[in-house]
Formats: sequence, structure tokens, C-alpha cells
Amino acid sequence: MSIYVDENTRVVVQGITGRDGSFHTRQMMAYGTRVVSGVTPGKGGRDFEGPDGGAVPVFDTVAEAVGETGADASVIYVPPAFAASAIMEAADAGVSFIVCVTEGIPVLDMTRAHALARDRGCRVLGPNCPGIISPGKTTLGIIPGRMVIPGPVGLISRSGTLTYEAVHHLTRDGLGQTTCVGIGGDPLIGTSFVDCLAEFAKDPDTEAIVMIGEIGGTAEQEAAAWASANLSVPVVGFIAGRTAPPGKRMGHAGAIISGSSGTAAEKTKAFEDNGIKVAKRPAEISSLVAEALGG
Amino acid sequence: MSIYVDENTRVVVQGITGRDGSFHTRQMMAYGTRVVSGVTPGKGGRDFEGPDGGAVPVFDTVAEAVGETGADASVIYVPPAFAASAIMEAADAGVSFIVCVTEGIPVLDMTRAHALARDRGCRVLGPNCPGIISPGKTTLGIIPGRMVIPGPVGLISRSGTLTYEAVHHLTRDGLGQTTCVGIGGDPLIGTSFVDCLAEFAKDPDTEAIVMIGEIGGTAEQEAAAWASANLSVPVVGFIAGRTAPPGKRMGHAGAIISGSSGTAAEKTKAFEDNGIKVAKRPAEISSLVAEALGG
Amino acid sequence: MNLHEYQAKELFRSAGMAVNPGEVADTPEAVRTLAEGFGGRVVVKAQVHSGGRGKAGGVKLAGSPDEAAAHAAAILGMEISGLTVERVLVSPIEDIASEAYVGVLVDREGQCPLFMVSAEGGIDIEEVAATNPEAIHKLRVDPRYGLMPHQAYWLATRLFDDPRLARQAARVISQLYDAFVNSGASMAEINPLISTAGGEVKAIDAKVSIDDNELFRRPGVAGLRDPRSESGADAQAREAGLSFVKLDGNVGCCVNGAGLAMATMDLVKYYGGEPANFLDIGGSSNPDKVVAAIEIITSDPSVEVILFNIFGGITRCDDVARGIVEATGRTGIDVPIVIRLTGTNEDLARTILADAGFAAGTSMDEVVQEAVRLAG
Amino acid sequence: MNLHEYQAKELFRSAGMAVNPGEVADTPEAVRTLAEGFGGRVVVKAQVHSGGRGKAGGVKLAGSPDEAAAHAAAILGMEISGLTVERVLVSPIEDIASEAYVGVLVDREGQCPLFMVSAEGGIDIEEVAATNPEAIHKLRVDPRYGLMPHQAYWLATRLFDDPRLARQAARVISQLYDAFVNSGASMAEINPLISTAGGEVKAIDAKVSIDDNELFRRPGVAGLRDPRSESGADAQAREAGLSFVKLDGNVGCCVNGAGLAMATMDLVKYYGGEPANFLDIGGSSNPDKVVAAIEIITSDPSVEVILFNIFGGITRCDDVARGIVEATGRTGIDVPIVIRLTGTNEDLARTILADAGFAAGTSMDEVVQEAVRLAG
Repeated sequence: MSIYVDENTRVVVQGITGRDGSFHTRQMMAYGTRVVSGVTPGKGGRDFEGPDGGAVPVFDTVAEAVGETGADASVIYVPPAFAASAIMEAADAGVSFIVCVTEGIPVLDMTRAHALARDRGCRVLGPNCPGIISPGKTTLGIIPGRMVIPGPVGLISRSGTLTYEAVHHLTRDGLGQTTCVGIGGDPLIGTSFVDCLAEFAKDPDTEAIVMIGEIGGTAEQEAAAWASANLSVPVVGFIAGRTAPPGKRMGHAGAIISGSSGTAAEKTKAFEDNGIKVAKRPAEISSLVAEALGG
Repeated sequence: MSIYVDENTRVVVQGITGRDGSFHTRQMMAYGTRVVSGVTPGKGGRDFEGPDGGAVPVFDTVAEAVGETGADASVIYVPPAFAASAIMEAADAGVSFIVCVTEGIPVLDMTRAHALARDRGCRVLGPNCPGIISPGKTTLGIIPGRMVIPGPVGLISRSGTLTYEAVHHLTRDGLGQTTCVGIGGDPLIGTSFVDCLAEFAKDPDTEAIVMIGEIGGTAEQEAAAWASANLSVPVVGFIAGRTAPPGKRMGHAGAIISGSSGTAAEKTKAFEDNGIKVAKRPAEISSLVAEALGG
Repeated sequence: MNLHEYQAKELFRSAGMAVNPGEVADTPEAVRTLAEGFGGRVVVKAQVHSGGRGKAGGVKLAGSPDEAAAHAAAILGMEISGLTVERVLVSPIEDIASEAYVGVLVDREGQCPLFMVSAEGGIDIEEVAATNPEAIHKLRVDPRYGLMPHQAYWLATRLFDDPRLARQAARVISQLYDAFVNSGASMAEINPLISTAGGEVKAIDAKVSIDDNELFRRPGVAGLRDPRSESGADAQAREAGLSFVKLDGNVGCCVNGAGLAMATMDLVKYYGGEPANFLDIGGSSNPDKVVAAIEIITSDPSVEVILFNIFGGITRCDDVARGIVEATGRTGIDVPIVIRLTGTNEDLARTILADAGFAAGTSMDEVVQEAVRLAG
Repeated sequence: MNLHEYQAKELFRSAGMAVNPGEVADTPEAVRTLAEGFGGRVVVKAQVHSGGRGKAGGVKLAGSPDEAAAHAAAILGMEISGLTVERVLVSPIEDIASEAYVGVLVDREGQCPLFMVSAEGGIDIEEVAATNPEAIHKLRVDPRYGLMPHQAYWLATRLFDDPRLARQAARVISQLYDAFVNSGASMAEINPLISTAGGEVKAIDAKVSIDDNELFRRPGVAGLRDPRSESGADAQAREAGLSFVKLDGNVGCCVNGAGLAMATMDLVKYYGGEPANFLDIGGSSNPDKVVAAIEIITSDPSVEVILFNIFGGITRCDDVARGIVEATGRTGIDVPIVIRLTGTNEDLARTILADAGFAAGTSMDEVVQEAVRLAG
């Protein structure tokens, strides 16, 4: 099983005719994702050409795309100035799962977008996230399909390429994945570690979980406590940013140690206190998972 | 039984130290209403002197008043510039029933206040309404207590003095009331005819219902349809404004015929089509009720 | 409070909207000069608060400055729906490719702003609603979020197929919403919103009604009131804080409470009379208001009788009685006054009135019948 | 982006807030003149982006214009937390009766603006939070409604018991919220918000951080950036669209992705080295960015080795390889470069690098160990 998305998920791509949107739409379609429609205001009525000549209808608005093609999930590749609006449009159109890849959205815009998504009972993944992939089934976002294989590991991460690094080792070691979720590096994200843990907890195929965190905020600490209280499967953790200085934003808008809170040490301790083994190097994640599954 | 409020309702008065607020608070207390606290920003810590020397504590904020005195209903007598804010404050403080007497609140303010009340699951009566009285139990607002007596009639009205006129006849004819509700003359009101009908429908003591409507909007038409589909007790109606010209606001902000819709004829027809007897004169209301109860 | 077209357009312009140019003038000569400045081909439009302006001959196209001046001479001073035209708006004639309608008002049912748009613009939207309702698209605005960009765009795509026009229209719609909210309007509309042959979208006619309850906190908007656009009685009522609507009958009515005031008018009619007005003195019981009410009612020469119907709740009957005595003492009232008083301080009121030679009934029906009889 | 105190105060003033007067100057003579204008008794405050300004001697009270000039002479040019003081703010000394703290920032957990206020102002709020957390009152603002008047008033009553002061503070709090939202801030604070002996409430010190993601649509705010407040490398990185943070080690790092970049730094440390920087070239694979990255890294004289760690997803390894070859060809790099490349177009990248004489590993651990070894 997979969480949030699967081979039946019907995807509308917002910003499908843009540079990033068109590239990743083709990648997703090549992987098998059911991209049923696209949206670019002003380009409604055209067809987007997928790989192998497949055509995807383009609409002016998400409401039309949902109405005409029954999309239930959206992936957003629009520039930061319009991305929060794109989330609100999707939520308003009745899409129930929204992946927002865009980085650099003003945080006050996101307070409103998240509020509307909550009002509409709609889940947002991200923003500033690589998306979600369920090996062999579907991918929404930008995670390269070739680096994953199906298997028993659920993976949740705040980061993109660091996730690839971890998955790379897992896959090489034959430890396939149920679903890999990049929750995003922004301070305000729609889907938290705890949200994903709760989904993985309901998935009988997920036998171990990897959580890749980083400095900033308290999401890892909350996830550790939740995991300890609610999960029966083993969890392996990693925290990036042990050498990050306080008060400096480390690339991700959310990766910042404020005062003395949100440090890697604090998060590592929260993991360990709650029985989560913490890898010291990315490469070690895979061996800890193998151990946990073996034990 | 009564609807919405009864002798156990704990009332906080917003604007208790103002001219109207202090007068009507004393009137309410004299009638038996449990006024447990008052709010006037900047006057927290004082006591308001009720009739018979009873003292009511005054707070700076509704949150404090609710916290300290367990108020679950509020009556608002603050000027129109601050009244929508007062509703929002009460809704935010967890008050579940709010009576807003104030007339002249900007309608865009009310769009926000009603939205917050809905978000907080809180019922607003009014604004621009005389309030609610349950004869012998409690009164919230400005309806004079001496004109009502307990009995089997539920009364709902968009108007103030016209309600008094109707109740005057009922009382004189020995037809007492379970509850009289003035829902208010503004275009955006928190409690509709239908809301009140649904409450009266649950009250075994209410054996007949009077609906006093006026021109403007479609609330009476909806209420008539609802009554016909859901009510087992007889309903008597009255519509004010048969001689009102279109496009002119007749005092109440909500009493305006827009184009050809919202006319008294339209509403009278909706009443009659749904089996509601319509009085031609206010004085006739009482005799139609007597007939209905007798029949 | 209604704004004139030129005022509404100025409001829209200050929200950044593309509005066709225009200047107001109150003499044919000034109109000629403006027409010259606009290149000669102009439209001259009466600035009055009336929907039937065009049909009444208050809107004319001119091919030259001379023709514009001639039209202005005809329109200025014209009576439209009882209002005298004091000013005209002069605008260059636009090269119209299509006309749409965009309006926003506060919706009772949704308790929120409601947009109504139609690709069929330039005509009476009520007519479109009656004959071709599917041509009108509606959208409710959640006041918690305001008009969201995708909503403005969706509305715009109902009006124009061409994405370049739709994008411009979406901007206009957002600006209309901003102007609506920021001016405290209860209604704002553009009719028509045109596209030009050159691919521009702009507002050609504008209508805005301001929520009277907003005026206290918007002195700039309140200052747009045109005193010449309301009658003396209306202005006096407004200043005195009375709700007043002039009607065509001869029974002058003075009542406390809007619902009771309407019911009183209806009862006058029921008993065969014709009410001369709607007048609500409100909940307060200030004798000055009663005096003002009597002055307003008696300023109408049709009035044959004054009917008081007071049900005292907050309103104290004695205050009303004092007002009646004061007003009748101050100005000689030459029509009969019939009075119904009941409720708060009724007995005291009766004494005050009796001392001044007035009787007062207690039954609304009886007193209304008496008034109708006296009005003949 | 942090604003200077004087800029933040100007922002607050334009929101209508009561802020104590002040003017900036960059010479002792100008400070003397300002002090004279303010009546002699002034405070002279260094304008640098640093919290420790007071302790570092950057804030001085002066009893006379001469003393103010003398303080300015000492403060101007002073180094505080590595930043040179270029300007001072001169303000009259206020007659302070009480000091409070008011701050607003975006709360991760509530996903909304969060106010923090304390009647204990004028001191470091983190200290209050640590020693007396109950003295801090918090309030979340629902972004759908904004800060509601009763919320501002509730916050104000946490600060001042006197209703006249609380009313003024409520106004300041509302204005702070408006300034926060309208400038696209991520944090705005007043510390202290004082009451004077005369019963006035006003802001004495102000701090504002702007969300960098807002700058594109707020040219006015973006124009407040002080180029002298950031290092050349920081400015260069910002202009090239790179995320860069200078650190104290000697292993220069160039990585794609923030998480991987942090993990790379951590691994350097794990193997006994010290990272010289955090540098994320982002998801795009523009060779120019790689060139800029190498220039920034090599401008740090401490750097003994450059470590590339690229996991190609969207980033194409061949683009990075081209950037490396171009940068090394253009400017003579005199430190060794170790490279790890894996993922998209890895083979092509390897060929490009080999042609230019570079080898590239595939294991992050091996390459980091090699870099640490080379850095000595």
C-alpha cells in the first residue's frame, strides 16, 4: 500500500505549460502517474503533449479541470508570486490533495492558503517540497522515479536531495519503499511528520519508517513523541544541520535555529529519548533500517 | 418551554455602562434575567448597580467576563461603529448566544461578524433587533416585559414595535407566549425565521406560531415552505409594507423591494400557498391565532 | 447614498482601474471646450440618480464640439424622474468591440459580497436576468478571504474568451472589489465593461451605492453627497435622524418603528385612505425629532391630516406628546392631528396632550379610521 | 532582510504609530546639530543589525550637544558583531514611566501571526521567556480575520492597567500588525513600548525583519536594504541566487539542496574537518551559478579545499561539471577541488570533468574524507 496517493490518483498539473511544469509532467507521465489535465490561465483549450504522444487537456481554471477530468490531486509548479493563489484555487475547486513544489512563497501568503485548505478539508504537501512517490504506482512532484523501488520502508523528509541520498542507499541495499514523502523545507507546511506517521501507521505494508529532519522548529520532537506513543514499527532518524550556527537560515526558509531552540542536538535527543535510532551519516540510515527490519 | 434562552441563561451585557445598556440592564434584571456580568473596555473592576441594589461586576473584555462569571449569552448595546467588533469579541470568547440590539452597523462589518460567529458555532440574534423574551423566565434585549404573559404561542418578527402591537392583542386576548423573538430588520441577520421555526418545532409547549414579516428579501418565503414541510402546529402570518414603493428603504435596512422581488404580495402569497393564514390588520393576528388554537 | 456616474468613475480610477476619460461640466460652453479637448466626438451624459437616463434623452452622442454643446444645452436643466440635471459628463466616444456587465452587491442569503457578471452588457441587467438568466454568472466572496485571484479570473473568463481581454477584465474585477470594500459600498457596478477594437478593456459606465451606515467613518465618501440630488424633506429627515419616504397620498404618518410604520401605512390603505409618507421617528424619544417630523410632514401640501401611531417601548409616550405640543405651538398647523399612544408613560402623555387640547386613542384601528375619515 | 531601527520606526510612523522622534546622522557634527534641535538631552544609538548593540557601547545618553557629538565620534566607525557602525540615530531622551514589550512574528505551529507581549519591556525578551515565562502573553491572529479590535485591546490590557494607556497601546498594537502585514515582515517588535510620565504611550526601539520572499513585490521595502550591512560574499551570493552562510572552517562546500548541504557540512565535521561555509546552489543547474559559487568560496582566504557534493535530480550533473570547468579555466583556482557527482547525466559529467583533468567520486563519505584530508 501507499499513503496519500496511488495508481488511481487523478492529477491536474497547475502550471503545466511552464518550463518546470512541462518537464516534470512528462517525467511523471513516463513513470505512470495519471495526469488527467493541466491548468495554465489563458491557455485553456489546448492539449499538452505528454511522452509517447499522449495528450493532456489544458484548462484556464482548476475548477474546469476538476469538472471535466475528475482530478482529485494537484501538483503546483507555478512561480512563487502566484503559488499561494494556485493552492487556494485548487482547494476551492475541490481537489483533496495538493502538492506544491514551488519554493520562495511569501510566508504571509501561506498563512491564508493553509487556512483555506483547512476550511476546505484539503491536504497540502509542501510548499517547497519535492513531492511524493509511491514506487511502481505514481509520483507527484519532482522525485526522480529511477531511484526508488517498492518495498517495506516509509520515508518522510524535510529535504529534497538529502532524501535522494538516503533513498539511494536504501534502494542499493534492496530496501524498497512503500511511499517516500518530501514534506518541504518551509516554516509553514501543510503536512507534518506526524501527519505522515499517522498514515504510515495505517499501512500494513510499511514495516519501518525513516524520518529525515533538519534544524528549525519542533516538528521532529513532536513526531518522536507521537511515534513513541502510537507506532508499532521501528523508526530510524537523521537530522541535518549539526554544524549550523544559530540565527542563520540554512537555505530552507524553515531551517533556522532561533535562539537556542530547534537545534540538531535537541532533535537528536528527542529521537533517541523516544527510541528512534539516529544515523550519524546519511549512509548509515540504510544499515539502521536493515537492522531494525532484521530485529 | 422556551427557545434559545430560559431562566438559567447567564447573560453578560456588552456596553453595560452606556445610556441604553444601563437602562435596559436594569429592566432585564427587574424582569428576572440573570445578568451575571457586564463589559465596558476601560471600566473593568467596577460594579454596575442593578435594581434593588444588586451589583453586577464589570470587566474590560468579554473573555474575562465569561471566564469569571460563566456567561453563556451576551446582549450588545454598543454604538454601531463598535457593534460588529463586539459580536466578534463575544463569539471569540465562547459565548454561544448573542443578541445584538444595535441598529446601523455597516453591512460589510456584519459579513465578517457573521462569518466568525459561524466559525465559532455561535448564534447571533439580530443585529437591529429588539431581542428575545420568554415570559416569566427571562428577557434579553429591549422587549418590555409587562406586555407578555406565558402561554402557548411562539412569535417571530422582523420588527420591534409592530411585535409589541401584535403581542399586545395576544396578551389582551389571553393568548400567552412561549417565546417572542425579534430577529431584526437588517439585511444580514444571524437568526432567520426558519431557525426559529425549527426551535419552536422542538418545543412541545408551543401550540401555534406567529410570523411577522415585512418587505425585502426572501426569508418569509423560505420560512413558509419550511413550515409547510416540517411543522405540525398552525402558523399565522402578517406582512408589513403592502403600500411600500419599490427601491425605497423603509426604515429598516433590510426592508426594501429590489426590482420586483421581496414584495408584500409575493410574501403573502407564499404564506397562503403554504397554508399560513395571513392577517390583514395587526389586530387580526390574535383572532386568527385563537381560531387556529380552537380548531 | 448613490454616487453620480462621474464620482463612481473617479472612485474606480483611484483603485487603478482602466476607465474611459471624462470630465463634468454644467454649461454648454464648458461642454464645447471639453469636447474639443477630447477630439470632437463625444458622449454627453446627464448626471442624475436615475436608471432611466438614456430613455429619457439624457445621453447623447455628438460628432462635433458644437453638437456636444447643443446636446448639453438640451440636457442641462432637463427633468429626469423628478430630478433636475445639474451637470453632464463628457467623454470621448469609444470604439466598442464588445460590452459586458460586472456588478457586486451584498447578498442577504450568503451574507457576503456577491458578484454578478454577464457577457451581455450595456443593457439593463434586470432585463437579462428576466429573459436570459443563464447569461448571468454569480460568485460569492467569502469575507474572510476577500476576492481571490482565481475567482476574479474565473469571472473574467465568463466575459471574454480572448485570454488577453480576460486578464485585463480580471484586474478590473479585482479593482472593483477593492473599490467596493474600501468605499463601504453596498453595490457597485460597471455597465458596460467594454473591450475596444484595439484590445483594451475599460469601464464605460459606473454605478455605486454607499451603505449609509459607513458614512460616519468615511468622510471622503460622505463628502460626495450631492445635496441637489435629494429633496428638502429628504435632507431634513436625514439630518434629524428620521427615516422618511415620500408617498403620494394625503394621510401624513408619524410612527415609532419601521415595521409599525409600514403596518400603519398599510392600515390607512386598508381603510380606504392613502398614506402621504413613511416616517419612522426611531426608538429614541427625543421631542425634537417629533418636531422635525411634523415640520417635514406638513411641508407636503397634499397632507390633509397627521396620524400619530406610537407604541411606547423604549420610546416614551410623554416625550412624543411634548414634541407634538411644542411643534403645534411653534408653527401653526392647519391640518387635524389624530393620535394613538400606548405603552411607556402613556398616562402622563395623555395628560400633556389633554392640557394642550388634544385627545389620544389607544386602538390603532380606530385612530387610522378616524384619520382616513378626516383626510376625506 | 533586517531593517535598521530608524527604518523600522519610519515604517511604524507611516502606519500612524506614536514613535519617539529621531534623525539619523553619520558625522559627530551632524549629531551635534540634531541634539541641539532636540533640546540637548538625547540618546545616540548605533544603527547596526545586531542584538548586542547596548552592551557593546553602541547606545549612549548625552546631556548636551557636545556630549552627543563626543558619543557619536566614539560610536561611528565602531565594530559591533563584525559590523562597522556607519550611522547613528539621535532621539530626545524620554521621560519613561514604564516599559513594555510588543512583538509579532509568524508562528510555525499555528501557521499564523503570533503576538507576544510583556509588561516587562526594555530588556531582552528571550531573557524574560527564560526567567519569567508567565510574564509573556501570547495571542494568535487568524489570518482570515486579521487582528480584531478586541484582541488588540486584550493584549494592551496585559501591558497597562490604566485604561487611557491601554487604549493607546491597543492602537499601537493594531498599527504594528498593519505595518507587519503591509511590509511583508516575518517579525516586527517594539521594545520598549513606553508610557511617559505625561500619560503617553510610544514606541522607543523598533526591530523589523522582512520576509525575503516578499521583496519582489515590495520595491519600496526592498529599497531599504543597506548594502553596507552585508559582506561582499553575502551580496554576491544573493545576487547569484545562491544560499550562502559563511562559517569558520577551511573546507569550502558546494552542494545542491539545503538538506544535503547541511548533511555535507555535518559529515565534514564528522570526519574531523571544519566546513568553511554552507552553500546551496539550488535545484537549477545553471553553470553560471556554479561559477559564482566557486568565486564566493575562493574569496575566503581560509579555504584550503573545495568540496562538491551533487546529487542530480533536477540538477543535471553535466551542467555542474561545465560550471566547474569554466570557473577553473577562467580564474586560476589554487586550492584542490574534490567532486562527488551522482544522478542525472552523471556519465556525461564525468567525461567533461575527465577532459579537464578532474576526477569525481560517487560516494559522499569517501569524497568528504578526501576533502578533510586535503584541508589538513
